[in-house]
Amino acid sequence: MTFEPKIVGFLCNWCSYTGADLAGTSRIHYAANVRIIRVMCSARIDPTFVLKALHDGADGVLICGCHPGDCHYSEGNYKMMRRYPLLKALLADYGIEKDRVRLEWVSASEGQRFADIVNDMTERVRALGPSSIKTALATDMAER
Amino acid sequence: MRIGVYLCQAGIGDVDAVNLHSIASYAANLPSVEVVRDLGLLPKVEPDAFAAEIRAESLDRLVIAGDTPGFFKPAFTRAMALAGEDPKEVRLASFNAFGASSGNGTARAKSVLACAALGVPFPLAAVPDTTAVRPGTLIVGGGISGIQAALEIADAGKQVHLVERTGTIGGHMAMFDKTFPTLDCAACILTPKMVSVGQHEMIDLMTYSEVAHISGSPGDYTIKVRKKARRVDVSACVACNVCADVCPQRVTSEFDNGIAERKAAYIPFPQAVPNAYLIDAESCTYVQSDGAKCGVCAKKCPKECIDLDQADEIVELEVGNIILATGYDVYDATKIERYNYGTLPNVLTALEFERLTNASGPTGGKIITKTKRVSKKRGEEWVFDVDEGVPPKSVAIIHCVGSRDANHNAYCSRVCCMYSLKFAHLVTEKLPGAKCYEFYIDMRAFGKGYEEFANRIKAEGTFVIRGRTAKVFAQDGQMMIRGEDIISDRLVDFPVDMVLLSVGLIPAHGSADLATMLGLATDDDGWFSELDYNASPTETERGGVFVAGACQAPKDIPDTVAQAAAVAAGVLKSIATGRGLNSRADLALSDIERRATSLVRI
Amino acid sequence: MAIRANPKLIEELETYGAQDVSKCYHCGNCSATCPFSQDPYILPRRSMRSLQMGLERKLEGDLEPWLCYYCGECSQECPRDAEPGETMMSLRRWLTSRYDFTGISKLFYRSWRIELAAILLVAMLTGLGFFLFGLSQGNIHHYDGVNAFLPGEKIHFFDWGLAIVLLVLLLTNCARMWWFTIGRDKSKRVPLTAYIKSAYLLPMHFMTQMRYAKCERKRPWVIHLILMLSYVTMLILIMFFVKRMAAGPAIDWRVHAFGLAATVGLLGTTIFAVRGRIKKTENHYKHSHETDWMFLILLIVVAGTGILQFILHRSGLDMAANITYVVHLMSVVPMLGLEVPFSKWSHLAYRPLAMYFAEIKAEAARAEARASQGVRAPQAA
Amino acid sequence: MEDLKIGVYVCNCGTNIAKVVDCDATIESASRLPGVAIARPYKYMCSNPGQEMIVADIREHGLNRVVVAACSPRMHEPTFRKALQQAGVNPYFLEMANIREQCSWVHEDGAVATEKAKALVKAAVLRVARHEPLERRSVDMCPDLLVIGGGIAGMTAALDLADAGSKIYLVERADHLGGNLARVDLTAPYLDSARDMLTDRMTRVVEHPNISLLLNSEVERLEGFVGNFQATIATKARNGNAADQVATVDVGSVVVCTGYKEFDASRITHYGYGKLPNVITSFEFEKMLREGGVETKEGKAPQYVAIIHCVGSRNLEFHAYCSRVCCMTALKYAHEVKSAVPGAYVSDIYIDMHAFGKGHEDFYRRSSEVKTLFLMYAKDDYPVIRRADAKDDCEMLIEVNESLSGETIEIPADMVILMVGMEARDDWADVAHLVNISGDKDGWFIESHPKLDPVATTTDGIYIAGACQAPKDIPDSVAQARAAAARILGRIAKGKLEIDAVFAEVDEDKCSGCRMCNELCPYTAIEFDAEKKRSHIISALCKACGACVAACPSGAIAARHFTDAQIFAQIEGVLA
Repeated sequence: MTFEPKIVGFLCNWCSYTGADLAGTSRIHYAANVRIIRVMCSARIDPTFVLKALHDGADGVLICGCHPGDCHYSEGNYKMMRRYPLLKALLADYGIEKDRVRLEWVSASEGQRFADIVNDMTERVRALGPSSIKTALATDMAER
Repeated sequence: MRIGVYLCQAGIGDVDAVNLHSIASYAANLPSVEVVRDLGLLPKVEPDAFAAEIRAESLDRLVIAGDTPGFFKPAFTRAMALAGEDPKEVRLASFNAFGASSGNGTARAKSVLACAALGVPFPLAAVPDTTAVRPGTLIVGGGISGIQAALEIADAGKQVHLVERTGTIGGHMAMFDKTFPTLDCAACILTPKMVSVGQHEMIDLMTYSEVAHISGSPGDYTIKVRKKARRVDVSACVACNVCADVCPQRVTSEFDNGIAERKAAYIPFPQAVPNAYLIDAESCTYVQSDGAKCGVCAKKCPKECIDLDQADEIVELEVGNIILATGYDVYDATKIERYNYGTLPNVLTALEFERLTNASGPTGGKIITKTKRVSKKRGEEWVFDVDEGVPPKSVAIIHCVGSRDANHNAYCSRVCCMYSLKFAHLVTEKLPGAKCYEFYIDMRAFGKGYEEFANRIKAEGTFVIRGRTAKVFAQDGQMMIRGEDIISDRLVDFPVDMVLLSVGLIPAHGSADLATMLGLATDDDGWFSELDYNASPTETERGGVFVAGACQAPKDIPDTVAQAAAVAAGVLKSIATGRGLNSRADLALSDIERRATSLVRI
Repeated sequence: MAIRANPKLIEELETYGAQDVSKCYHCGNCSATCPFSQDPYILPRRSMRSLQMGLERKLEGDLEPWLCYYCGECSQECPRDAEPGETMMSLRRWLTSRYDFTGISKLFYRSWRIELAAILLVAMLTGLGFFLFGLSQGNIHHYDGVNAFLPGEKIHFFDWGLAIVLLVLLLTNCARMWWFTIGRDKSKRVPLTAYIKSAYLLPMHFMTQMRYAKCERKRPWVIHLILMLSYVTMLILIMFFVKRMAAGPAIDWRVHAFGLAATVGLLGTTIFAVRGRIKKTENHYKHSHETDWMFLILLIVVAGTGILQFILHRSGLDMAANITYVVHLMSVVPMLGLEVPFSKWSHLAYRPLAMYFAEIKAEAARAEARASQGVRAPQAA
Repeated sequence: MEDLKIGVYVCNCGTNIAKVVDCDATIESASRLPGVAIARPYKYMCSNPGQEMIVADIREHGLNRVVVAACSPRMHEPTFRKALQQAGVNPYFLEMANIREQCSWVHEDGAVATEKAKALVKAAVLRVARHEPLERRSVDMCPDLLVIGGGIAGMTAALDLADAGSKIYLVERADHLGGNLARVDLTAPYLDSARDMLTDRMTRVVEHPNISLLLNSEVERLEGFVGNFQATIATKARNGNAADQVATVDVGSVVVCTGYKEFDASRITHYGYGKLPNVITSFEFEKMLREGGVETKEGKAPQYVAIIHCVGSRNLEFHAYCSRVCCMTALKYAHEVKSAVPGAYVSDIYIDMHAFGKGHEDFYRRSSEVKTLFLMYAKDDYPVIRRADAKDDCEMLIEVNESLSGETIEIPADMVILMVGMEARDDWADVAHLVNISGDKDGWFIESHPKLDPVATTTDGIYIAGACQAPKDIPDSVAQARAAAARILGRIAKGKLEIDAVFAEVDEDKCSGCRMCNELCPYTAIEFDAEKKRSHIISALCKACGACVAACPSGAIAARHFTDAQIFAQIEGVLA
């Protein structure tokens, strides 16, 4: 049986979540591996959410927000955009493969794009195999 | 005071609406009027000669009266200065500006002239009495202007009846992919508003409905709305698509502007509000066969909410104010033969391209050319086929299609330059390597951030050619375009794979009927006439009737939204005080004369 | 070097018929619609532009107005009703007046009264002259032969005299045209070989008017060709075969067949044009300058009296034929003497010349480009 | 706290969900989750019987939390919240699991989809357990209004609200009303009298009992927040000796209508403005028109008049933007010159003719018909004006690289009118600071959304109208002013200002006073209390984006309804 990764998706309410809904109303099929959590704005996504998800057994984390310039709150997505490299650097220090966390812009009319991103990400994470973070973190905790 | 009245006509508007002879004799009887002269059409007014006349008659106020007397004012002002009189004492009696070009034009023109002779601004004198206003508001048209106006009023806690002709609100904006100049996605900013309208407890949303009859008076209008048989129960439908799945009838989709098909049982687009299907009686087999055939959707509907035998229904509403937000249609490009729209498959209109490039459109936003498909049943046709269609290597965009043209519409449609630039951006962005040409006359990038946007598009590599294309034609199976590149001083004649026609805007079909129902004036092109071009751009001569958005004249989204919100001010003000203005159209000459006389002190 | 604009020129051109040129907002539609528009001669917009700005010297040197046959498609498609076709027509009138060193042409175009007066004066003088000459020299009851009211040889002598005057006038005007369009521009030298190489174009365009056939609608070309051929036929007949034409009573069909055909051609096309101008059937008939009417009326009178005197003569009504003949000459002389060098008919010479010059200039430019390798790279496409 | 009693409802949506997702298995799995008291399927949860079922269950079984697994919350969250409210439960004790748009409609494999649905339901159950009761609150809304600027926009906004009964403080720096429009003779494109238009408005303003007109005045300070501002207004004394008057007024909203100033033409040296006597600006020409003195400095009637467009606009050196009104004004001048000086020749030197509004193109055509000579130049390729020689019949010569002919052309001119563009006022930054809004790189005030909200700003209760937002003509300024009025009217109509229950809060005990969040908030909703050294969120201004919450290094800010605990629970749930 092939490995089915578990991916947590954090989607902003105004563009990306609506775009994911559009994929549904347009009946665009995609991999079932991403489970979506809605936040009001991508700026709300605390790096700890990502760490928490990886800690709790996620094999990947997908973050989606409005395209630059489209933010419902003017520039929340820029804030996410600036946090993202820091987050990636942090994850790299933990030895987490870069493909496991991904930031994408999805608008409310991009149902197909959302589906494509999910499929692509699922494939990439599947190729990486199960995340060893959960066990690593558990060992780490135990040692402390 | 000695006043001279000079009738000067510029020949603008409905010049026969007023009886100049009658106006002249009226003017002669006004107090202090010493001289009345009819100078005719487009008179040559020599300031020096006139200064002599002013001196000879010792006039100290001049009134220029006519359709658009401002054209002659500088000459008279100069004459006054030369004659040593106060140049400020040149008053305009502008018939067109104050609604004397329609209805009882002569009486109105006289009142305008009386005000000018007294030195009182007409709008200050011509204020109708107030009348009690009902709290409800009717909004005709569910595009962005209707939505905006509805939300402004409903958010204030006032009842709104929003009547929309099609099966969903959203209007043209819902069809767009991106909006200029910020390129934000139309759906992202529009759909939340649509959902708000659908869920608002103060908005009575009536889609698939039309205004059938209007009676009553300002503040107290009775509206008959024909709710067309949707044949699907909106409150029960869960938009599951079963009816469309089983429906055997395919027709072209209005929402996709004909570049894709829909079923007879359909939803205009997935995010429609209300999110419910409808049965198009025109193409439904069951309805067309009087119930003899088909009816399969009703049988299969899991919610049993389809009633194919449903009939139209008339609903009566009582409202205090009416907002017209009927928007626009686009110019029929087939009327311009030289572009071969309708003959050459890859000549597309702007709205067709909007759907083509839209991520939720028939091709998922892929810009491709049409493919020929031959079938026994339908013969030869050109369709967008996502699998077989190839992206165009070159795209030409032609501005001013049907606009700024004496042979079609003489006016500028205001939005086409900017949306054409947006198209160029989408083409260069989605098809790197594809060449994109803009053929324009004047690049009208006038709004906030527009000029910067135009600069950006040019920097992105779009060839911007000053000169409107003269012809699109086929030569040896290849589409060709011919135009003059004026700045480079040469003729261009080259092959293109796709041509986009930036079609202009025309008043929405049916708006003339509404104007008739309300006794509302329209301009020569059919756009609703506002009360006062500068001072009152959203009111009309009819009390309690407002205009918002593109139905008054072509307008882009920011301007439409601003105007729609502005309309709400008039409505909310009248509801807040319980009193609204009567129709200025009904004001009698004597009323205005009396008020103007009482205001003379200023 | 900056060129000085002259905002007043546009007013001068109004009298030549260009009423609407200021309306043009330069969308380029007309130039791309025009079947004659082709690099390097882009018309009509460029001429419209020069005219709006009053670039007098540039306009004088332009050949573009002569390359236009007024099919009128530009005017039809013009979004501003700026009448580019009529503007080109007016420019041809204006150029005619500029080529003409006598200044007569300018007088005619700017005042139809002067033109009419001139025509009437010449007609009267001609009539008087011939009548007195006829009365003193011959017998009014006699049409042909030595004792005729107006002896053929004498008339013929007069014909040649007129022809020479005409030729001198035309040639000087043509030379001026050359000077304005080619000679004056010292920066561009046209080699003699180019003149020779393209010389065949002159008779070819003159005889076939083949460029006119490029118009989408062919009828105007056919009409124009018939008119022109009839006219030339008539001219040749009169210049070289007038004796046989006048000799009677036997009909020499080798000559008369041509004569009749030409007369029918002249009358037919003229009547067509008159009807067209009244009913405005064609684009180029929509606007009529006074000189257009003057010319048509003269043509009709010439052709009409010509055929009438022939019929009268053949019917043996010699006296009536003689009087008609005088009337005929009274219209022929002003037509040839005034219309050909100073008015509309001068285009008979200018148009083929312009096409010839245009080709020479283009060829010279091409040669220059080849020499300097300075071919402008296409910007787009 | 009472025991959790969660009701889980799984909607079949006919077969829309049930066809793919095994609803019974989902129910079964949900029923084993902690705190779940009841788990039931229904064919259509959104239908009346579906909602009634929830109400009945709450009443019967004492449910205190509800999870509905159905379609997107964007569709029916309000529906089910209403049902909870009806049953007497706080509406925020609801969570929806989107198992239609984001599950059954996008997956084909039933088993996989069912697993996902179970996880989504679990996430919802875990989340809802951590929900808190939230209440929509309201703050008082003062109906009175402060209008800054007495031009056409300011007067329009003031009149609309005054008519509706609000008290208006109309503050104008100058000693008269009318702003820039008072300098204009006629308006384009219908050549109506600007003076009549202003007289009408000014008379109404002056005579309105609800408008307190403060000329020679400036707003010194603005404090408070939407619905509750205190404005300090200083009025200059009429005579030099007396002290300025300072007053403080309470207002609920502020409309900023400070307009524009004209570009300083002397900055473009090519035009010789200030050096050549007969090179004048559009406003100087406007004055000539008002006074009937269209003549050169030498007192002669100009035979040649040239108009140059885009002076200071549409170029790289000064302003990249288009000033929007100058083209039409220039066309107006073409007509006016011909009227004032019959026989004059007018040249109009432009880049692109922006005749876009109602009646504009027709006006442009008429300008052509009166034989205005239009000459086109390219951006940044300025025409150059020089004195003419003695032999010339004109005062000046303008050299233009004319684009429509490709020639370099010299135009005679006796008078040159420079169409100066619009510029933000010099003190725009002070005004922006005063009312806590921002300006763009050109100094135009930034609206809340360029398309859908052109009148509001990022500071709630502060509105902008007219040319201070961007260059604008009269009808557009009037429309925008009225739009601002409408927004304020709508809020006044309700008496109170409703605040969404979802917003962020600072836990003062945890706040370290680092002020990191202060600058982050796009709505300037976060204030710093210098005394307590703590930040504080004005809930009336918060729009709940959560940017500050994620950024707070002390974890002191909580986003109501999107707390860390709730999202952590959701993460646990989806990964089950």
